[in-house]
Amino acid sequence: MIGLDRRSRDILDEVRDLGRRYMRPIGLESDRSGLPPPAEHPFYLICARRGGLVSREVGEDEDRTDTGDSDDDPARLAWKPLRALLIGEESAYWDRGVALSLPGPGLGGAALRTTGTAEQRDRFLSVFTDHSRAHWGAMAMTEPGAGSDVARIQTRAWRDGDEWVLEGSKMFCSNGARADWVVVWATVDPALGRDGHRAFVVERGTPGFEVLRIEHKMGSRGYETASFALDGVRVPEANLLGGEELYRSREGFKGAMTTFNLTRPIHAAHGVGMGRAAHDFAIQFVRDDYPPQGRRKERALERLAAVRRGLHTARLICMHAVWLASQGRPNALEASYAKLYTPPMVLMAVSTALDILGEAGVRNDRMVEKLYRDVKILDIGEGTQQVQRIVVARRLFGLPRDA
Amino acid sequence: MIGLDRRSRDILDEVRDLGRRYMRPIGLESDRSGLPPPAEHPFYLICARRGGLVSREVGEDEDRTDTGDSDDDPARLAWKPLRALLIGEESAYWDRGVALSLPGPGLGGAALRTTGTAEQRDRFLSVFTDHSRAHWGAMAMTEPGAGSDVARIQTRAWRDGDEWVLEGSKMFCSNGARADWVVVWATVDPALGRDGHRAFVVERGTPGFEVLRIEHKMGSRGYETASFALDGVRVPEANLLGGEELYRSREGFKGAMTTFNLTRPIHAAHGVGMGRAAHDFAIQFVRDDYPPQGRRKERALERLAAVRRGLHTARLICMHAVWLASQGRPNALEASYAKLYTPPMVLMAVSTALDILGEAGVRNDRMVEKLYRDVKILDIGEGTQQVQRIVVARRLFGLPRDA
Amino acid sequence: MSFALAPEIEDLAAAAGRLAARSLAPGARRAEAEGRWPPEVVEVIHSLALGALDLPAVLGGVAAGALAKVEVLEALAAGDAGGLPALDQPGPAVGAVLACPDTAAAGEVAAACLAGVASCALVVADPGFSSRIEWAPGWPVLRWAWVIAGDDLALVEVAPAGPAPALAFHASGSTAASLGGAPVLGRWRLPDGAGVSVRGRARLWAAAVSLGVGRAALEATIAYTTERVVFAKPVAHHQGNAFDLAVAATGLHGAGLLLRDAAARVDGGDRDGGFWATQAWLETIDAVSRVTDLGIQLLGGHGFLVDHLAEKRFREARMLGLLWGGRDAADADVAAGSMSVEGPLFAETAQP
Amino acid sequence: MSFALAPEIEDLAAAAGRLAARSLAPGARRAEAEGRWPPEVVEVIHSLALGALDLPAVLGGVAAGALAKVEVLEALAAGDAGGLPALDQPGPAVGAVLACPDTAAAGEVAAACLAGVASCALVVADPGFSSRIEWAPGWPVLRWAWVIAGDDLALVEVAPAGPAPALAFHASGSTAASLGGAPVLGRWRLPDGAGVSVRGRARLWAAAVSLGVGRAALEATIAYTTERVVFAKPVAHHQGNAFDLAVAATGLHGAGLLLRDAAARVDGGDRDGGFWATQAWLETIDAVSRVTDLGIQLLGGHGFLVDHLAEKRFREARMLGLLWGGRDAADADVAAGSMSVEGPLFAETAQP
Repeated sequence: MIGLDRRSRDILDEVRDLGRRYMRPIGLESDRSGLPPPAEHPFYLICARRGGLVSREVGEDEDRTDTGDSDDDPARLAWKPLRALLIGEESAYWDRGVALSLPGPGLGGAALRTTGTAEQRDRFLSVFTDHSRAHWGAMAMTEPGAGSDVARIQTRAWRDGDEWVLEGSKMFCSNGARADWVVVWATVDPALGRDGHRAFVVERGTPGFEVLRIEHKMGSRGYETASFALDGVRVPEANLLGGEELYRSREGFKGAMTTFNLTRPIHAAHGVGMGRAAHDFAIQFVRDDYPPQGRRKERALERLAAVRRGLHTARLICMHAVWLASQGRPNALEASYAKLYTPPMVLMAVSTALDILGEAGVRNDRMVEKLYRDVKILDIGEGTQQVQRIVVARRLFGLPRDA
Repeated sequence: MIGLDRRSRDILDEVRDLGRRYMRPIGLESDRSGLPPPAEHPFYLICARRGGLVSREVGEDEDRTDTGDSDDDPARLAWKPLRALLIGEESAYWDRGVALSLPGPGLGGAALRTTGTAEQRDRFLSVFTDHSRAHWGAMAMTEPGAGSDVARIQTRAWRDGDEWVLEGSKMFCSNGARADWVVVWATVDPALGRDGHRAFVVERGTPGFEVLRIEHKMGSRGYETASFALDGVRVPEANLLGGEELYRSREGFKGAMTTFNLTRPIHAAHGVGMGRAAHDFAIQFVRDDYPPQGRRKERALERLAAVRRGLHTARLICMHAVWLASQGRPNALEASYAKLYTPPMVLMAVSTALDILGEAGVRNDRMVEKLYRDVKILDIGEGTQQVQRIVVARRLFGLPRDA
Repeated sequence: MSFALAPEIEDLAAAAGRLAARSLAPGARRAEAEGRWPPEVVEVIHSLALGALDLPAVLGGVAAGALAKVEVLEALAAGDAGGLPALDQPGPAVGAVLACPDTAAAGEVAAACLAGVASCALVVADPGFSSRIEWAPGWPVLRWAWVIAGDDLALVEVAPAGPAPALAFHASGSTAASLGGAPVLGRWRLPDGAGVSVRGRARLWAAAVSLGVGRAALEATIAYTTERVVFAKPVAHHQGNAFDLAVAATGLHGAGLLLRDAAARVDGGDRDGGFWATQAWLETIDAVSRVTDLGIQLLGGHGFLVDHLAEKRFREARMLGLLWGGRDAADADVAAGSMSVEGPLFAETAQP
Repeated sequence: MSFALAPEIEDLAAAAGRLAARSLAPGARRAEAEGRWPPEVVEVIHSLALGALDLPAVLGGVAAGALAKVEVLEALAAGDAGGLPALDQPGPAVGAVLACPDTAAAGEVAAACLAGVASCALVVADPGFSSRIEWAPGWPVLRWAWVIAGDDLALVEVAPAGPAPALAFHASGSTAASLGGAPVLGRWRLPDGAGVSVRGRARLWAAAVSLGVGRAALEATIAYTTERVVFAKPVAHHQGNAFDLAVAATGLHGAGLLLRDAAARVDGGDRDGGFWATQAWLETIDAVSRVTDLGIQLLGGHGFLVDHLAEKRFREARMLGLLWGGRDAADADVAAGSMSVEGPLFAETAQP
């Protein structure tokens, strides 16, 4: 049976409190203005001072490779990625956009921890020990011409003396404009496919690194989605992620991919949170606005029960995938199950909530309308539904790469 | 607006009468016994005497290439394939299996009319002017090792003097064991793919033509599905369908395929009839067995309304595809729409009817249980759902053949 | 019987299609930002006599019928649906105008609507819900509400209560209004079953606009996915995507036929026209939701950006499923008809 | 927290799996034709104490719990589900046996069931429906019916009224029975909400059997479609088919986790165990229906023949969605719980 320990409950209470007080209102404001909260927003400072959303001990920085923790009781250790998952779900309940905008090293941090050298980890992650103001890291993989097909990235990297030069452009980089540094993926030769990939840490202010724009999105406006150009950007040799050695084998690219085995279920868990928010709003609407008896109410409750079923199933799939990882067991298939099952189900959940609100649902000032615009991106980020189907088929019955 | 002329209404009344008196009871009996009605069944003789199910003028023999009809008023002529469609729907309402078992040249007749020489049409179709007893024709394409992938048939044909020799085996041949003749597809060289295909009319009793068995099926037991072996079967040169000339171009194979532009919507219309049967049974069950008010009834009626919507949409798609053909306009895409939309929708319709019957639905003696077993084959015959998706994608946006 | 449209309807639809491509589509995003279509577009659409198409001459209309209206709306919506709720008046409320026994009152409303000086809203009410207008177009000024509850019709004078920004149709502006305490200009008990006809006309309207949005979405998705290459071939030529597109296209095709059939029934005076219009709405809303969802999905991250129209169509498709009573009222209407409405071609044959 | 099963449950399930593969699967079609499992199979399944697994010692059970029972049923059903309704007694009615306040009566029923000399049926009644047993296993002889309507439980003595051939589970035989005029051995008003627990146990049973059927169907489909070549590659390696299989597998995976979670809740004394068992049933029935449908579809014409087990699994999956009140009763139970049942991990957070 799935239950929570005391510590996890406390953490969730903390997230809930912050969500209610800050994340939800900030998210609604961002939705109205169309702009992410400014990097100087006081809430980010609050988070920075705490060293994360909830505490130093747990948070998005944490994954199972982070064994430097003083807490080495295996039973408690197994909880840590699960807590990250639950924090993700609960934060997204209040506002997923704002949750994604929270200070921290982000996906770039995951790449650094997985494939960076000790020197690089120290150099780029130490900035997050500065609690006097908010800091961000970011990762830039996607390009205007290559979404799911990451092997086709066109940003070029070449050596020039003891520097690397980067030329190209990137899109869909979360928190990319406010980040202290961005892990940028480039290729030394597009003809080599994934074998030609290299990752570099590019620091803000490096000449030629130019933010082109902050995207205007249908929803999920609480975080910054940046496009930028790399116009002859020069980075020192020491910023090649993992050092030259790493790229002799194919582990370079795979390194980045393995981080997805935790990020996919956590991303999916955001959906569970958003679906819960829509569900709760609709339940409250039925309580307040529906006639106390009759067909409409019965029907609404049946449909909400189906939403609840889907959400709890999704949550179990996500938790199971993360639990496997916490046991040191392979979870690539299960992580894709989580990411494949959840987003369409959550879209259905939010859409059902809209049906239950009826005409009232069309309005901006009822939160479900915003959730409907927010939620669709879940099925695209961290590998589209189509990519997940391919992964599942590959793992289950050996779908060839060129099928 | 879709409406019927007087003549069509009369025809449907006739089908309905025969359906109620014969087809439904015979179908139920076949389902119980697991065997198709014997070829000597009196109902077949009734049909033979009438020259078809409803009259000489209309029936399954008819398609738009059949211009030898005395009735050459274009407005009335346009009705003829539509009537065939409606007859198909109404027959299947009473029992699709029995409808498929009705005497006549069947799909083999379509192949003969499309690609046969005048001599062949005369020789093999004239048997159907004998109204003293029932006659069948059949077509055999599918093989144990090649279903949808008809290009891969393995039955070999080679010349030996002025004869052809056939060697191989066939499956899923409707009415194949009782047919006077079967149009058999074979290949002169499997390496040639479709270019190697040849069709032959093989008469019953030809040495080496051996019925292996009548298949045992989950449902649709009212017609015979035969497997047979071709063990050095010799047919005269004159039985090569269309003559040698036909196969110099690729039209040989394509000839058979073009017959599908009418058979697909008619096959789909069978589904509409079966779905209607389930719908009507469930409506009657709600009338008789449900409490007159309350949630269950409301819910059942909502679900039945959705069934009705799907069935009427399917019917319109089928009719539209056939109407296009009656206007001499291309309809390959629309025929596939009909075949793609209808079977899954009809499975849903029958399944919904089962839900409405609840526990009562599990029993053999309530017809919906039989319909549930009958209906699934609709999504496989005349091109599976998967094949239809390919056809639609090819026509709509040029999906390549090897995709 | 025929699936062909009358030539005059084909001509009308073709003209609307040209107008949509030339005048509506290019300015769709600007109109969304400004909350209205520009005056020159409004003028050219008035030249189509949009609002008058499905009104009889006695009410100032041109009596082209429901089918003509559906075809024109669909063609326009394929260019930009954003301003249609505002510009097409009485539009979705046409059924109430036609059903209103007080022809003088109906005539006054129709005249103001056709002149473009005021608008009216249709409110599909439910005994258990408080009556308010959650959203209506912001221009021309909202002056009346037709309230339909079952077979009871009322005409109410309303005052707009400020903007009500919504999921889509920003080019129509927005307003909310309360019906509590508003002056009631008339109340009528319509003949049995007439309520579903009134609601059915709004659903025909929504289905036609939705279908136009869906057709445009399918076309744009096919254009994008046959162009853009991933994993060595166009997105659409990956069989998994091709399958999804094929199913989506099939659904749209079926919805279009059902909608046309329903509109023709309404024009033919079929007493079950409202039932079939409701069925067409349900089928269309589902089909277009799938198409517009897929439209974003196959564009990937780009689908989420306002740079493409995919996200706009996704929002429009959803909003059309919520207005005028939404799915609850529609399901209730078809459920109510499911025992009484006869089969469309011939009476459903009873069990032996 | 952990997703791991207790080792003793793993061992039980593994034993059941071996038995299923060795003794059940090979004879599935013969058992179907003969209307029963052969005596040697019955004997070896009795050695698993199947019926006793989820009964407490006081009723002659071995108190292994609902989760153990679910795992064993799933493993057996993957071999052949056909005889399980007959052989597992009191099986789906276990919730009624446990809830019955008259422990002597419950004990008598349980003893006869465990001894294999008589069987009992669970009837999920609805005030508007006449009470009859449409279908029950044909062996051992049907002697009792537990009738649950809301929170009212009755124990009725019934006499079998002849065979009632059905969609599936032919290896269990069949019987119908009328409840009209049958002697009522007891009537009890159970505590509020206890009715859904009684129904929930039948749904856990059906979901477990269904999941076993679904897993076997997925496995067989993958085996067939990765072997059989069409259009130059294995059926499963056409991306369109691969996508459908991936989605079907995902649904099955989710249903399995939900089912295990629900069973563990029942064992843990969760007062909402019946609600979650019902949710698990709904999720599983849908997931397994999709898998077994696809199982026929991807086999093509072969799927329709009795030569493969695909058609048998398709029928079993559907029948498990109809018994014990079917979807109507299940939806009503979850709807009733949707305002009162708390979130499974933490209370749903209220709106600010």
